[in-house]
Amino acid sequence: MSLLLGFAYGLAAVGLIAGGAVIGVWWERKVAGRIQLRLGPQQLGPAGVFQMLADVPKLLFKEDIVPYGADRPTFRYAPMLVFAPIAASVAVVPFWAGWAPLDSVVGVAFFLAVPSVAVLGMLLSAWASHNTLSTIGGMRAAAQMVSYEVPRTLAVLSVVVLAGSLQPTEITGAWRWWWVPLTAVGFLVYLIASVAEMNRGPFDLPEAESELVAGYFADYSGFRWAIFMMAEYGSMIAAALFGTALFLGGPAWFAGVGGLIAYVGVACVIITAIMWAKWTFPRMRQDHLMTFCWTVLTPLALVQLLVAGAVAVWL
Amino acid sequence: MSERLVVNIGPSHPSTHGVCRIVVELDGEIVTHAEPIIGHLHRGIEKMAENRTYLQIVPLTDRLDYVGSMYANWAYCRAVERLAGIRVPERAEYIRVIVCELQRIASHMMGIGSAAADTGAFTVFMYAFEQRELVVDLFEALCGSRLTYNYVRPGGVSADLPDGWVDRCRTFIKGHPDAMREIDRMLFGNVIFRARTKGIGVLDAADAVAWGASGPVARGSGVDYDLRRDDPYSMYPRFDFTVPLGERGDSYDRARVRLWECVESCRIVEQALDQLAEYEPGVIMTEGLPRLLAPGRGDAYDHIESARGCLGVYLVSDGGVCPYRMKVRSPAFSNLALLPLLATGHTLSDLIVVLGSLDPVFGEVDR
Amino acid sequence: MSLVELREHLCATFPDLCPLFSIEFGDGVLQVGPERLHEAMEGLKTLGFDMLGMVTAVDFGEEFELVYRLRAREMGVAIIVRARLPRHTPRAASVTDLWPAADWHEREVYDLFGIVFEGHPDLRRILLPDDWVGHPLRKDYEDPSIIRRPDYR
Amino acid sequence: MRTPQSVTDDFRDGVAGFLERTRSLITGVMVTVRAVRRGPVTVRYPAEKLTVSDRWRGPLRLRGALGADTMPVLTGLPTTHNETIDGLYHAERLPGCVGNCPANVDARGQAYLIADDRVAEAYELVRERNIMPGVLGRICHHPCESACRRNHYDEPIATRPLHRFAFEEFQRVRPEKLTPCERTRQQTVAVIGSGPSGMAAAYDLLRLGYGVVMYESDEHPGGALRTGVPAYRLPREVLGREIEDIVEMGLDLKCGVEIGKDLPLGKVVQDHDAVLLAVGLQQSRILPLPGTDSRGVRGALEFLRAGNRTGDAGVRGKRVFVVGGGNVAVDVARVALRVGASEVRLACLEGEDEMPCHPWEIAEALDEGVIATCSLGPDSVVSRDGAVVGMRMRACLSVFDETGRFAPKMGDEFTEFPCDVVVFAIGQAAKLDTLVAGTGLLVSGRGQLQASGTDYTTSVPGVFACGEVITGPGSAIASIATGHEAAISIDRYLSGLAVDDDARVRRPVPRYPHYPPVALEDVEPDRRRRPQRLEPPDERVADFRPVEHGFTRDEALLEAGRCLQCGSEVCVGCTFCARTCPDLALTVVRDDTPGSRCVATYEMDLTKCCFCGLCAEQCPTNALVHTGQYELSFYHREYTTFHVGEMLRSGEGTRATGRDGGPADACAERVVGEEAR
Repeated sequence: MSLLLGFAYGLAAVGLIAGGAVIGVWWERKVAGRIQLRLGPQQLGPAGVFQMLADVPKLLFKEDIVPYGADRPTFRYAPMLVFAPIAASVAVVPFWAGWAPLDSVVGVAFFLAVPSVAVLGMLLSAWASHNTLSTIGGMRAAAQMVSYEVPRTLAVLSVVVLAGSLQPTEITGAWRWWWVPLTAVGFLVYLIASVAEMNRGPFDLPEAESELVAGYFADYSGFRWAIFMMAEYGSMIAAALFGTALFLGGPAWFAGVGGLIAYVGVACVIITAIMWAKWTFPRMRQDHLMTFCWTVLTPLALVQLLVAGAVAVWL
Repeated sequence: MSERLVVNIGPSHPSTHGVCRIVVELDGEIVTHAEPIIGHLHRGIEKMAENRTYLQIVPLTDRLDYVGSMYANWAYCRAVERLAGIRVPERAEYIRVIVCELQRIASHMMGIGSAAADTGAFTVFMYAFEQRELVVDLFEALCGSRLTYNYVRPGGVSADLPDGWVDRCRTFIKGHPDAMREIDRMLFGNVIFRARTKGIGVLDAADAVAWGASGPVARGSGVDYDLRRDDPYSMYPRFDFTVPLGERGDSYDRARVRLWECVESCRIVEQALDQLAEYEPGVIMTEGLPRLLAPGRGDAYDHIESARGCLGVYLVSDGGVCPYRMKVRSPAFSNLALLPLLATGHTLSDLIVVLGSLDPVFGEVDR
Repeated sequence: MSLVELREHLCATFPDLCPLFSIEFGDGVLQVGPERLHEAMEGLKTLGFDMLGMVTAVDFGEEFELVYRLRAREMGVAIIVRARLPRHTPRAASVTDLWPAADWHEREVYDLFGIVFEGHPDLRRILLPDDWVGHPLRKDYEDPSIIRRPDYR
Repeated sequence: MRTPQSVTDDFRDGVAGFLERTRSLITGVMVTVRAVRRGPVTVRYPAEKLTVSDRWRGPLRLRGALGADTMPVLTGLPTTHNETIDGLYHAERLPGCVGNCPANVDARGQAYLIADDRVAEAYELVRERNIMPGVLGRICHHPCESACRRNHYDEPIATRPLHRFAFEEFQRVRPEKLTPCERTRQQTVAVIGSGPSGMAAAYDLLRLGYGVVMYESDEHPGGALRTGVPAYRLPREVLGREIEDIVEMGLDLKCGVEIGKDLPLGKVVQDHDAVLLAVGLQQSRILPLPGTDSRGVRGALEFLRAGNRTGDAGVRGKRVFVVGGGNVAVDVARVALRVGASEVRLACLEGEDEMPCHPWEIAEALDEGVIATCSLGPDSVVSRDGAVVGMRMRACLSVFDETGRFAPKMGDEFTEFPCDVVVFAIGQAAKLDTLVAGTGLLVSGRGQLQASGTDYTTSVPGVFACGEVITGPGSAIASIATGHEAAISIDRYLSGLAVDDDARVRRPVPRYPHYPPVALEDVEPDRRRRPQRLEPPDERVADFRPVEHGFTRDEALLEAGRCLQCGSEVCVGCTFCARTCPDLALTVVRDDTPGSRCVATYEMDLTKCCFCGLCAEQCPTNALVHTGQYELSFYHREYTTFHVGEMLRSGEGTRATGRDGGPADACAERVVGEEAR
């Protein structure tokens, strides 16, 4: 029974991420378009909403190219390894007050640890592509994702300390409004580190279009390429939802459907902000990125943790 | 000693500004050697010119620097005029100055925009392109073409300014400096962009001169040299303008020199439009030019300050209707030769930034 | 500085280059033999010609003519240096040691004309692929893909 | 916004720097927010479309092609002709030959009709304006040819010899008698003088339906054409034939009636509703120099009249000295040779390259043995015993002053030329005193008739004047032009309209560029103008035989086929676009078979086209134009080559998808169309 339920949850998560990616891509194109004095998609449907519906079949039917010299099995299945952990991480998001698809007592640890497996998929796909640019992109991705795990974890820890639990439903249950000013820095660090984790601009070095063409997935086409895109958008959705739940209390505001709508709405605003940053700032350089991580974000997260810890002890 | 990785950037790559192949030797992310392999866009324009009449070469010169076609048109026409002893009406000279300064804006917008896109600031690229579009719209109204203008001709220009063009042009040059300020704040003031470009690819003034660099590349290094002022041609002695200079010769200075040159170009266009009003419309071509020019035997070299630097054309005539030899001294070619010097020791990401700050156009490099 | 002053300056510094100097089409022209090319260029560099604008060549049948254009920023003058090379031995001394700018320009002349620059550090084809046969800007270069303009007026 | 001295710019150190760095990020967001609030600048595609400038260099099309479209012919009543010309001029479609001709003769239409082997139609077309094509085809100074667009490419069309050819062909096929013009108006007009201007006015008035009576003082009509123009240029039978034609059309010609002597002008004015004075200039001017009263000093007109009428001017075996450098002087010199002068010398003020006569005239004269001495001004006639023995000339340094006015500057060198006869060919004057006696016509102190140079009215209502009596010495075609204008004035006068009001359209006088000489040595021979065959100089001086031979039929058809049909907006397949194309993207072939002339091939290979626009820029007919189409899409690569039918598409809209033009072959289309009929 629980197996069946798990299967249903899995399907729902994939559906959520796929649907979210479709809407996210459309929305990103609209946002980027407006920032750049353009209209974005406009031909299909009102404001071009059906553009992505046309793009999905296009991606499905595109030729699945495996480059000459690539390690075929690895090349083929590496995208799954990127996508699956990110899809899995959605399981612990507390959508409803007191309810998450997988209401684990170590949910926070699950959320922070499981997506990190994706870095293996990126490295594998980069290596399997038999392409120097991809390899460099994969190496960058590994270095970046491993490094940014640290500030991200530290930032989340401040909330964990305050709530005294690793279970996301419990954290949202324990949430109080004054956590927001108290953990503001932590939330910022969490957001920045999450953006770096999901390889989005201005931290999109692994796929740096102007340097590495598309980095680790430069040689992918068709639907395998789309899986990478879905992984990116999935990770953005998961990070926004999870961050909103932990730092802003998400589903704890209102009970019932209203709570869910408000929660998802705020997450969408955060997603938009992430997109906005991508289209506003230039890309950083690898060494600057690392310096930023270790000399700015990590100390900030540590300070946040200390403050949160002090408050927790004082309480 | 770590293993060296040889990476092949290009010939088809988003950031090579055309079709250039750069063979980069990497130590980790550090470039230990970079060699541009050019010639992918070599169309043999110099050879083709030997088989075309003097007028038919003008469309060919459009294809040299396809971001700044007016310059190649003008440099070529100046060489032809010097060879054939043609005096150009002053109105035509003014129009040439105006279109070429507008072209400088259009070309620098491409340069700044692609330098921004190279660092990932794609939005600035679009802002710059909006300005370029405005210039290109002006050119379209003027000569009916948006990229390859074929406008400056031996003896003058092909068409007079259409009705209302001067007003449109004034509107543009009035709004352009504000747009430049916006780009300056958004891109050149940005902390990430400064970190990406400052101290990257430093070219000192002595090297710039020795390597024959010209244009914004040399001026970014503080080489105070601008043909418009130092070897004045056409109507430039009649205008008041300053030549912006950089101090450090890094990628930032090279890119920002372009931005201020655009502001200066606006000033020149404004003065030129004022002075143009005194000339009778319609006198845009030297009278009595034969349909097929056939200058006497001899050779002539003339150059202008294009958006990329000193663009010269050397023509040799044997008295026929086709030139015996045409050589284009392209600034981008000389500037690109600096890439190995500038990029070595920086990271791969910086190589792209350095290449972007040199702003080569491969139609002109490869000819 | 005017060209006449340049001539005086040149004659005062290098009397043996003086008779080779002339003024054509508003340009100073120095016509030297290939054997004295490097020496003359060195002299011009000490005179203040600090920028090498271009190096090119013209195929005049029996001879190639190398054309250099130098510019002295301080003096505000330019000079064209020409050297005629026999077609059967198209060799000249490289000036890359004086102006690094000559590097690519000389490679281009080598590529398109087959003129060998002695002393060039890296004389390879630059615009054409390494396995190209022939030097296209020579007047006797034949290629079936070249479409000649019909000889009409 | 001032440009800084140095563009290098840094953040400050310390906390201030940190704030600046942070602020720079916020600034970036502010800029993007502002951009979003400003709104997009792009177009919403299906609703809003791009507008391209009217100079847009898009894919080209032809407005028309020979064989598929008819060529415009400038025909109509004399009263509407000026409007036609003016309309074309303002539409920038007036061909140079028509615009530069004082009478706006449709040389373009003539060339089209002759090349199409419709020579009689061509003759009738030309006759409408140039009332005597046979005459003008021999003597005209052809301003049409100097404005011919073909000068730009090689050599002008031989329009004048084509007039002559048209006349000769017409004589072969003509009806016995021309149909007289229908008399629709009761009024009658008297024309005094049967020279070209009077004839032109009479011809126009006849066509407008008036009754016209022409008085000529001489026994034979023709005016200066008969008395002044030598027969080696204009055979008398041609002149007679042309005048006879006009008489057949209804002209009442009364020769041998000298108005003022045989019939007073006042009587003529009474008898007719309007009178036109087209009396021309009858007297030669003779400079008041010492010795001009000697025997042997003659006026050019008297000399020519004598020589032309009798073939003997009394100079057989004598040395003739002609003073003057104009066309009349050259005529005098050449007539003098033909009537037996032993030596003919011509002297003029101007230098060799600025002689006022037409260059071809002096060239022929020099071939025949005339000696030309230039830059000499007359000083005095040397006479002994009342007879001329020589002419003393003074060196002339310059003829015109800086402002271009006639102000000869004489030097101090004198030369004396021995001669027996001195002919002054320095100008003519009108002889009006007997004519105007007893009428209200005003004559100025210098003997000139007071008349308007634009309306051709005189001081007496109903009396008009035209021709050289108004304009001074000029060309035949210019006189004809004044005749046409005077006819319009008379028509307006007799119709009760104001002679000059806003409704009257004036002939525009465009200025044409001076075409620089074209290097002809490499031009293909079949592209060049057919040469005129001349009688050998040493034979032709012996008598008054015509110098020129004129064209054969084949030559004439080929020569007419050279015409570019400027401004017709119909492609004639001249191939100059193909020659100008740098990319050899155009292939143009014309079928020149008379009767089915067409552009047989017009192929534009868009895969080669670089849209430089040079072809359309130089298209002489303006047939080749850019379309505003900016989207090009084809289902097959082969469709990127446009054939004639495709080139003739409308050019509307933004797309050129697939094939939306007519059949590929314009010739075929026409043939099919005719069969269907």
